[in-house]
Amino acid sequence: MIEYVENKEIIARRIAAIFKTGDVVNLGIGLPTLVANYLPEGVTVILQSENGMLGLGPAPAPGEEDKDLTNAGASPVTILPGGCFFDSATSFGIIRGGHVDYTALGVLEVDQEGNLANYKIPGKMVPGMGGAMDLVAGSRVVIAATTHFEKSGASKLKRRCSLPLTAAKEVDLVVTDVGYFEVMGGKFRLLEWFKPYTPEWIMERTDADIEVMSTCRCADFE
Amino acid sequence: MIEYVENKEIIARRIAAIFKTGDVVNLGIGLPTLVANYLPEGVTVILQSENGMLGLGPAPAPGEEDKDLTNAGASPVTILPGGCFFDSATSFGIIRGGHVDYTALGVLEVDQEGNLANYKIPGKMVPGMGGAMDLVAGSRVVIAATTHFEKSGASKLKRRCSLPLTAAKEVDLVVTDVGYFEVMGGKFRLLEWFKPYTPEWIMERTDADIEVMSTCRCADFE
Amino acid sequence: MVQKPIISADAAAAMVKEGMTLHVGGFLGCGSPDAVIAALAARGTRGLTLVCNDTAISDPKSGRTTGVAPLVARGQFAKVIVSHIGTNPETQRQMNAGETDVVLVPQGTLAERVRAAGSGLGGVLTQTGLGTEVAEGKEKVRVGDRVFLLELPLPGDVALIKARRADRAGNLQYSKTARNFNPLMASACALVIAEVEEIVEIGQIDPDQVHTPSIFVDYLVMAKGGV
Amino acid sequence: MVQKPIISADAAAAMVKEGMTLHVGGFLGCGSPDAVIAALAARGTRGLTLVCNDTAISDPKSGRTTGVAPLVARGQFAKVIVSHIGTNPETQRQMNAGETDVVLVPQGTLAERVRAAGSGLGGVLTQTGLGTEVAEGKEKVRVGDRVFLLELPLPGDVALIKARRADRAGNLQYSKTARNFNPLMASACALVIAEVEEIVEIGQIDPDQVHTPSIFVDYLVMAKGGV
Repeated sequence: MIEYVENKEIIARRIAAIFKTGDVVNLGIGLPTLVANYLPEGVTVILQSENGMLGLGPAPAPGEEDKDLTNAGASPVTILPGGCFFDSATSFGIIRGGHVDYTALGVLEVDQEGNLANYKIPGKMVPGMGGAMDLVAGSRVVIAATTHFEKSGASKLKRRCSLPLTAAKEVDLVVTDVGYFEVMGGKFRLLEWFKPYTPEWIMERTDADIEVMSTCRCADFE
Repeated sequence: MIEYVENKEIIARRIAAIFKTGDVVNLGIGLPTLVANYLPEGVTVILQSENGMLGLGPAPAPGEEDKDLTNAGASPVTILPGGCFFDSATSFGIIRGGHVDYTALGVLEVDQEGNLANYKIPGKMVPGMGGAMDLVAGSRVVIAATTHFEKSGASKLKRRCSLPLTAAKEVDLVVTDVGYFEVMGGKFRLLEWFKPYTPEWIMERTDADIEVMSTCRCADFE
Repeated sequence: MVQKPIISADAAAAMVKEGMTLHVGGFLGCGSPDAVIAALAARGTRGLTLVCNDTAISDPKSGRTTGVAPLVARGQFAKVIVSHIGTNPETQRQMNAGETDVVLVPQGTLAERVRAAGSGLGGVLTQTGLGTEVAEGKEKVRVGDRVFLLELPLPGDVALIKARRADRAGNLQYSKTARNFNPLMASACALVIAEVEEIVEIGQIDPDQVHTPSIFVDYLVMAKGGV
Repeated sequence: MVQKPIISADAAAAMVKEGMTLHVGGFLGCGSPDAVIAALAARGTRGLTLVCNDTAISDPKSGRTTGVAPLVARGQFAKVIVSHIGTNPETQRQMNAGETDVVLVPQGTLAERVRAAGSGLGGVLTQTGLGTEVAEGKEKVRVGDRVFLLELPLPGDVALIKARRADRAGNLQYSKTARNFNPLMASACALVIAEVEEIVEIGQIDPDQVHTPSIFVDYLVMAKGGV
């Protein structure tokens, strides 16, 4: 009997392994931000922050914060050499114009059509979409980063999103803490399962169509 | 008997007297460029050049030309203190967005509806509109600057333009070497006549509807 | 070059009249004109429509606010047009209570709509928001085999912006991510008030390095602690 | 930060293939990538579509040319999409002889169409050109009581641009009015080659003062006489 244990680190590590040197990447607030900590040695990606910078660096040392230098979540950050700043129209020109290779962002629900809901729970929580709608519509590859299950035990991968959508049919990849999926042909195609889970275990507990690819393999992050 | 003598200086001087301090002005290539030489003492206007600058200054001294600093006619120019440079999208954002108070430009024909033709004589000369269409459509006030007559003796102020239009119904003021007109209500309204001409003389020789305003006065540039 | 008047934060705030549409720079408070906002909060001018990236941060526990949050707290906005209200629970409360009309706009669309207002465009076509609530009631335009949303300009009466540095003519330079929506807001409003940390003489800013040209700026206000 | 390859003008010109759409920066030759243009003229690649402000200057008396004029002289363009050909009589001759297809676009509309291509917009609405030949055959969109022309994006295969300075990552700074269309062209093409007068180390350009971010630039070429 396999027991599910939420594990955000695995999600961040698997996403980090997707990128190659030179990729321009936008990491959403929350879970996706962790991805920056797991970029493989020798891989240099360029992080974009939609509030107006390229070359996003790590958080500053305590006392070194600059009131004029924050990320899209208002946290103090730094800029790496070779980075630059620009206004919001340019920032979203970069995003909408397809100049961002990957965007990784958190989800409330993601479905097998590639629909994504992450900005609103009617009557309960309406934070607003911020830059998410543009990022999902504009980035070359959209990665949904999410724990596989809600606290209630329901899977966040759905047949059909029930919450208001952030974007329709734009999600390309889904990385959870049990596996790595590609969204194609109206299905979640399982590319990797993460130890100790199995494809059967994942399919049983996910209320969506999952196809296990012939090339599907087990990835061990222990 | 009054004889017509072409006089570009009068046109430039009359236009220069229209502006007040702080106005943002674009002067077209050719005749309108002369306007800069006649700005009254104490009036500080800000000249915009559509190739990407504000604060256009006079031509540089011989030998002081900068290959990277030209006006929209490719002539070497200078920049005044407090001026700045920007790209073509910003330049036309300024123009189209109504941030240019006055544009003065040359004409082939201008008519009593405010139509302007200055970019094309089919089968003969097709230089292209450059920035003229945006300038005429976008500027707050459009001043047509032209000698009153062609070499042939025909007036350049028409009932109806016969050449392809640069813009429809956008001309506000017309300054020629015989008078100063406002275009309104489908007529040229004569605001000033220039010595030695008279309103009667102007109306006789101009194939268009001209209304002499009750406030119309004689201006003497001798 | 013409010099721009340097006025007090309160004189600036007095130019904002009841019912006006107010564009405010800043991103969750980073790059906000805090002195003018404080003066406007003190005046209490009401019935305003806000165009801003967000309603900034209001922390109910610590009482800490950033950006336009003091204006939200005093109920000075009848309507807010923003991309994000998630860090200001008071905006959410006012929305749920029907006290404030909240219009959520995708951030990139908001930027283009403000830019369109400033640059004389009648609208722009974007795919952002297609298939979502954002598309409801909006005109769709087909170009070839693709469908786009028509998004319309968002002009304003007064822009309150924040820059690092101005020269006396009003040319502006911003600092780092405090730039964000500030240059856009400056282009889209009838009256533009720039709060700055430093005012230098004309000629001291490299003309290749001006972020907002002087002609967009009507008044300068010194930020608190500025020089 | 990733460094960008520094290649010869000829290697850059070799990336431009027959039939491609080529966006070239410069305004009547001011801010044109002259070394790459000379190399492309030497190669003689034909059937190109040009997107540029103008076809630059060609003086039949002195033989002096600027900007893209050498490419025009060799008949390398099947089509040019520009705002102005008045200073290049050879373009007019080719147009009248039916050798080159000339599409005239208002300068501000050209700028927005290139920008739209670079920033993922499906088009923009403008009043420029209404009631003129420019409006013929184009879709009109009514917004409220105003009518606008729908102008569509102009993307390209290769952009040849010119900057004053690059760092090794490809961040660019332009000089004075040599900026013009260069930043726009850089945003709108699949491949971007920047000719520069100076290449400095990464970190030597102030990140607040970058005109074109490095991610838009694929290759760097040294201008003749550059350092």
